[in-house]
Amino acid sequence: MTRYSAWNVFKNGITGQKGWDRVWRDPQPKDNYEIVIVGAGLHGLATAFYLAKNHGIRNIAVVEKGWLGGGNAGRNTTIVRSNYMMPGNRFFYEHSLKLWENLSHELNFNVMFSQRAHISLLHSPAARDATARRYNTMRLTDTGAELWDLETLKREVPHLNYDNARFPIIGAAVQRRAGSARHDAVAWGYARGADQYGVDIIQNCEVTGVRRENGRVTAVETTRGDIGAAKVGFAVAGNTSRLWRMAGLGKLPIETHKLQAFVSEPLKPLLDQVVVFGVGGAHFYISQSDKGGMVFGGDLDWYKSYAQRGNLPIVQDVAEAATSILPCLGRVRLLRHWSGVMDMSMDGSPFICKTPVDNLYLNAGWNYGGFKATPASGWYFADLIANDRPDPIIENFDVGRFARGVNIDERGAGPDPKLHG
Amino acid sequence: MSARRLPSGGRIDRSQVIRFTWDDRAMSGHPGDSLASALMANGEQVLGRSFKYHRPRGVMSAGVEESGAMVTVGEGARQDPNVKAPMQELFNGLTATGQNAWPNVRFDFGEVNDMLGRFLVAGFYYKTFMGIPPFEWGKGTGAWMWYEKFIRKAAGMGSASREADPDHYEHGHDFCDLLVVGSGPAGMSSALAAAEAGLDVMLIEQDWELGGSFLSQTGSESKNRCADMVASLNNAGVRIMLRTTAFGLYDYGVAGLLERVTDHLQNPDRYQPRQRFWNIRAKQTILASGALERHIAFGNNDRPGVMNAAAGRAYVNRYGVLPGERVVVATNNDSAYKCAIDLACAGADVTLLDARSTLPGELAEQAGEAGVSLRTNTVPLKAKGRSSVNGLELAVVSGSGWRARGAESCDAVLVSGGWSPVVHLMSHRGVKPKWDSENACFLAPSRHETIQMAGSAAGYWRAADCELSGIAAGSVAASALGKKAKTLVLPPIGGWDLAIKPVYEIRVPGKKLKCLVDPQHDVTAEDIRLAHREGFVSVEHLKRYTTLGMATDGGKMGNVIGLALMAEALGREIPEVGTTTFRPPYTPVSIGALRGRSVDKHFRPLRRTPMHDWNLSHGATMTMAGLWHRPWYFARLSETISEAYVRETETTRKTVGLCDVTSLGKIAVQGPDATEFLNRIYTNPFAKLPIGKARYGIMLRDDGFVMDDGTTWRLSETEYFMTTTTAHAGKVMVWLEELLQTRWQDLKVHVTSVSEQWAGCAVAGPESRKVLAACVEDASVMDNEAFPFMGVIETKLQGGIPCRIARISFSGELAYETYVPSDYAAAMMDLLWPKAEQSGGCLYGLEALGAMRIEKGHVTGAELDGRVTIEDAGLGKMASPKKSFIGSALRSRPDMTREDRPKLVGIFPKDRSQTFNAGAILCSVDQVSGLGEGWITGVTHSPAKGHWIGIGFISGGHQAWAEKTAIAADPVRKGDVEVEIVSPHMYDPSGEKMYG
Amino acid sequence: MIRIKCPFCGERDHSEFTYGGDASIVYPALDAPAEEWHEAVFMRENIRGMQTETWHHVNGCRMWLIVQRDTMTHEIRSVRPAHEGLASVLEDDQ
Amino acid sequence: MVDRISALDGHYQSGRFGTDGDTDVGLQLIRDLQLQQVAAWPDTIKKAADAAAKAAGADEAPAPGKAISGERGAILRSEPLKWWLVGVDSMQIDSGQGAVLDLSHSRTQIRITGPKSTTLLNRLLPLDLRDTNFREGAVASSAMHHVGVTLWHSASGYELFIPRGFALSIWEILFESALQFGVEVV
Repeated sequence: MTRYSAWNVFKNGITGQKGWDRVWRDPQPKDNYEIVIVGAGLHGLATAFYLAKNHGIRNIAVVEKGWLGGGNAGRNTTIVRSNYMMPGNRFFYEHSLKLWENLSHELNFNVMFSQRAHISLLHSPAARDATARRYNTMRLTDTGAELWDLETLKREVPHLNYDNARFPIIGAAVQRRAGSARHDAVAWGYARGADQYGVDIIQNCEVTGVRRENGRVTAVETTRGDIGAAKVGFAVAGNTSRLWRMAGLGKLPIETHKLQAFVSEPLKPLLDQVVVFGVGGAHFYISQSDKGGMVFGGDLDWYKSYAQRGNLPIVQDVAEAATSILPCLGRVRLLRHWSGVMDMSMDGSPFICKTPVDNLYLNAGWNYGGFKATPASGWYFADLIANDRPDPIIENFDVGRFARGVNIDERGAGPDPKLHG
Repeated sequence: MSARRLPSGGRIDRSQVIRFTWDDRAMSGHPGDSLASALMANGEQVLGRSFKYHRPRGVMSAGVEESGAMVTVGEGARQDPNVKAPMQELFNGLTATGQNAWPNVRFDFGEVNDMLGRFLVAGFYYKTFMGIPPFEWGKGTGAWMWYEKFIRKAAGMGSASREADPDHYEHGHDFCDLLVVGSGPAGMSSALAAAEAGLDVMLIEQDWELGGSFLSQTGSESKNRCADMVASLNNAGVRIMLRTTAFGLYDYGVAGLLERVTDHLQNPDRYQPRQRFWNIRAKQTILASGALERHIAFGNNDRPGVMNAAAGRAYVNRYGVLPGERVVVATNNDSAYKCAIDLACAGADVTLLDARSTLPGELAEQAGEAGVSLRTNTVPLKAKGRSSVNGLELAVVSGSGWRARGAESCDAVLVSGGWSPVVHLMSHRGVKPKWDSENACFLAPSRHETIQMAGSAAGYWRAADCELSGIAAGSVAASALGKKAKTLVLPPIGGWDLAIKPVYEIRVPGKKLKCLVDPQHDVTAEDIRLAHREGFVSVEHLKRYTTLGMATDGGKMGNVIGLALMAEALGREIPEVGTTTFRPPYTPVSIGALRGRSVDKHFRPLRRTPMHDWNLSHGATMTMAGLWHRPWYFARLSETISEAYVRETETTRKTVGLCDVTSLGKIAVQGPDATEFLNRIYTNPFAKLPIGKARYGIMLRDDGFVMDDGTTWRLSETEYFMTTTTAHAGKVMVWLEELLQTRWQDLKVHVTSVSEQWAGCAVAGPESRKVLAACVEDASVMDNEAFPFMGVIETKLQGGIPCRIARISFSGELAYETYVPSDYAAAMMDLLWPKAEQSGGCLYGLEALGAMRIEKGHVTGAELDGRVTIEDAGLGKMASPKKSFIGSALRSRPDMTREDRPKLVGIFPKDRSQTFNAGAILCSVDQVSGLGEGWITGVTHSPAKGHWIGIGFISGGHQAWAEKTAIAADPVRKGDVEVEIVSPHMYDPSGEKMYG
Repeated sequence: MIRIKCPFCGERDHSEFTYGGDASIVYPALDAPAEEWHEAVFMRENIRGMQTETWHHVNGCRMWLIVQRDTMTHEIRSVRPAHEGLASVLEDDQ
Repeated sequence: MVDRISALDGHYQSGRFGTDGDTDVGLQLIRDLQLQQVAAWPDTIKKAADAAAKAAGADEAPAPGKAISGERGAILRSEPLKWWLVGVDSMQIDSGQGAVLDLSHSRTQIRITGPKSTTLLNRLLPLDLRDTNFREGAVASSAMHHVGVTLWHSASGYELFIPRGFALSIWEILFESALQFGVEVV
């Protein structure tokens, strides 16, 4: 396998780009694997990678109904941050951020993680105090976090709406180590990394059934034949409930909703940071990609949907929010908007857990937040599958937390999935 | 290219001159010109630079697919980057500049990238820039972020202004029976057919003229035909919108349109919006959106002077601009013949290369008559020249491929590689386009009954067939809506004399060529093959890896070629490779238009209390509370906010204070079952609340956590007046409606929001009774015995103002809340305030209100954050053990009843002179790290205590911390402060003042 | 835009409404055990296809509606008032 | 009795504004709204309807989406079980048959007239106001700029009822939108 490096880029430039290998193989599925991961999205691929790397397991298949990275991997606004405060979430997302920081080196694939700072705008003293609790918690758990006053914010981001905002900006909460990454590259990097360890990534292979015998899963039935497995992990955000039913397992505390994402025409650098705000019932986040497009988004479409198509009310809402904080965006043109389906859970928090079936494991319920969670999700899911027990960090990432009354809801929005956007 | 303006012909008005500037140079054109045609007429060749390689680019098309002439229009705050010059109508005073180049597009240092092109192939950046070269040493993101700065500067196309956009925009809503998109022969005929059958029709055209392909035809026949149809459309009452793009098709026949209202005007009426975003709800939709011509990937096929054949024809016939004197037209289908003929007739020396081995008889004859020289089996191989074309190397058929043979001297190359019907809007609806190999194009079969394709968008190439298909579609739409319409037999799709020969790329052995597939993103044929070698073979991977089709033309120019090349590399057919899904918008839409008027102060409506102006005229400084503005404090003279609220608190506790509390939610609960209803939604009993009494209540959510709190007043046997918090007013109202309409349908209860009907003023402090007694018509109603704590009366203020008063207290003082119908709010304040002033009282705002409630240990939204149980909030005794209520089942889950849960407490600084902040984390002294033991939700200076106090939560509550010191850790602001944990009831815990 | 045929107001944009949730849930009696409430409050079928759901016409007649809608295509099969008494009232009005 | 002060007082200026030429829109604040809400139970709807009709001096109460003008006032069917009596200052009903609520101060009424009044409203309201659909006597509730409003097509023009707290904000945006048509504020 040709290593990715400036040297090899140079060499291939001279020699006509002939020296590059396939980034991943296109293997035929074998009859049996030690572990089958369903879903070659970011989390499934990362799980396979860490199973191989951290736990030395090589006999793994990742099966994917379409093309790898074709779900929410390709439909998100690429924000990476760890500004969570609830027990469990705090350390999980921090671990994720640490993995992000060295991910390009670890994968030998430039995922373009840029720690360009994540700036949450503040509009009232009450909001500042509520946010301070979160950012103080971050500081007390060894994560850099800052509250900026208005002067600092104006210096750092001079062209926000400081003059005519309906909700005047009074400052910002900032995580400098947060930022954005190139979403497709993350999928491809993990796929390449896993493939190099011998993991079979099997695309165009839809799971049509889950075979169970004696309380264990024995195989997944696919459009490319049955694939036997000693252990099976589900990582199919958006379609978790359907797969869960295939495994004969009833209901989950999940609803599938869709979220739109937006990108503008490419522009010369206009915004160096990730800027986020939520006030007056609006919710909005924006950054600029390396290609120059403004990448932004807002709320869910507010109704349950499996359709990967958005509707206009949210387009309108997001445009309102965009120009309300960056008034210069009025003349900037929207190039594309599209939508992805996601598992919205009852408390806005994920599941990485064992299931009622002994050798079946669940990774689901990522709500909005799946992209930033990718490395840690793969890391802890791999650990769970390999060792058949959850790491203490993720002990409340189970479905049973609702019966226990454990609340790790960062928003306090209550058991209504659409409110956890 | 040596384009020139023809002395006559076209649809421009040579009698008038339009002056504009290009890169600070004065130029002129005529009404009817696009910026592109005017620039060509002025002899400009290099109009842009490509995204990555900074290759010189000229006009490549006459429409939305433009990938060369991307310019910046306007300046200062009105700078508009990435404008496609063919789509910009010329107007007096227009200023346009080149972009993505330094110092300018004609001479650009960035062009060095073109020489490094062999290194800068698709996806090279994934393989390097991670660490220190050459072997990517290092850790972390530092190296990447260093490189990234330069990459970002190089990327992007035009620059957006950083100034606020000074223009305004608006929305529009409309409804129709039939929406027709596109006004070519098919669109006009379908609109006409439907309108004549009695439908209410809207016809949408992105151009500034109706006619579509009619506009680039010659001859009076088509001109007259077009004019006749326009006249008929007007007669038939068709609603026509010009300069309007249907950019997206959404669920239920809803179309998003962008109307460019003033973008073509020098001095627009200042009351007109710049653009309008329309939501159109149509019962039927016909997409007569036309087809776009494809190019062919040959060497340097992006040089200025290479353009689409149909564009060449448009420039000659519509704009009176001859693209070149010696023109090579290269085609693989019939359509380019008309172009060749029209150019030859206009005086150009034209050679037509047809990739096919035979010529289309009649067309070839006409071409020959017009003086066009014709060659079969010949294709372009490589354009010569750099900033303009000065020749073309040719290739001829050789077996199944090509070999180089000869060259032509020329100054323009017009290419037709076939046509791509515009199926984008159908694709928005989830219809997968299907490859039609006979016509070498993707077609979108009409799957939705309410959406039809017509004309060339449906694959009809002849104008007459397009008209027929339009009439047929219009008739189908009319029939579907119950109108009488004839049914037509449609001709077969296609319609060329001689079949197209699919040609996507010209390669000859042993010759290295730069063949652009997606010129806007500099995606080359080699990039496609590299993606294939590396395994990015799925079309979606191909798109993302090479960025094919992701530029501002949305792949209109290059997608099909890219797919064809991938199919070839895979040894498969195009249908097996498939195509990506088109996403809206069809063409880019300004964010300003999408937001309409909802910006700046109109981002969200401002909600004002009826005392808003009264408060302001009495010195209020306002603050936000949701959409409301509420008085924050009433500063006197030079008081700071702290001085003001401390004074307001002290005055209120000593004498009396008035506070606007209108923003609290108010709900009328009426009906024979109202009592039972309240008893189910509140945790505490309501069954025995007497008429004329109020009760504080707490509502839980289904999951047992606290939802909201407030007082509910019993006005009669069957009527209650409920108050909610400001923040949750809407949510509670919806919740009550849900319960009544879905779960408890047997209850006869109506809920109606009366938040807007009643204006409220809190009158608090020892003198409050006296003040109110002086304001009511009958002072005796205010007697202590007649009107005890939690009593409610309905009476009149002086002047006959009806009012309802409850003796309730958020401040902990003797206090009342007084409500009057909203239009009397100012009158109420004018009554109360002089009396309060006489008693030495004050007006107070949210800050003082907060101070008093913290002293008292009353909870608000800062405490009730959706994760708090009723016990956490110290209100456990409010939960009746004798009845079931919403949330009573799930509030007893194990983790919610843990002893060590954080509970509501009061907080004093150990050193009473110190302050601390809300948002600080409470930690034990020996461990000021980790997640802490609790947190602080509210802090105030307490005049009653003479020092700062706080309210918050800590594990186990104040009993568990009785003798211990805690640390209020606030590293993001001021660091650590030692604190004592006390009971949350820090002021008058026995409530003597309230009851007094 | 989804267009919802409100039995009182006629066909309107979905932006006038708020989505409620799964209408197939039968909420247990207030004094039912926590397990039943857990099932109703937290667990979902999450149907891909035709599902029965509630919508609230919050910026219209404020009726809670039972809607049968395909969660894949957004196609609506039926709309009726959630409250049976309202349903009969509106039938009489026709 | 003291005078009522409307939500627009202090901000409402009559005169002609906007683009030169025709004046195609008229805007008028209708002061001192009298608005009684009558709510019925499903099994008493006919009786409550009769009581409402009687209070307004009309022959009958209107069906969904409709208004009927009587001698003393107009009745608007606002919700499935609710009517609004506009111009009626009070009414009584037995609590077994329904409930009455005074909402006179809860809404601000603006009248919109002129040849472009429909066009203006459709810049902000997603309602089908074409003649075929929303003739005189029609009533609908919808949202305008995030705010729930009720629109009645009366004999005088369009009557727009806006929640009082939002009235000034909606007025501003309505007025700004109307400038392009030439507007007379009465």
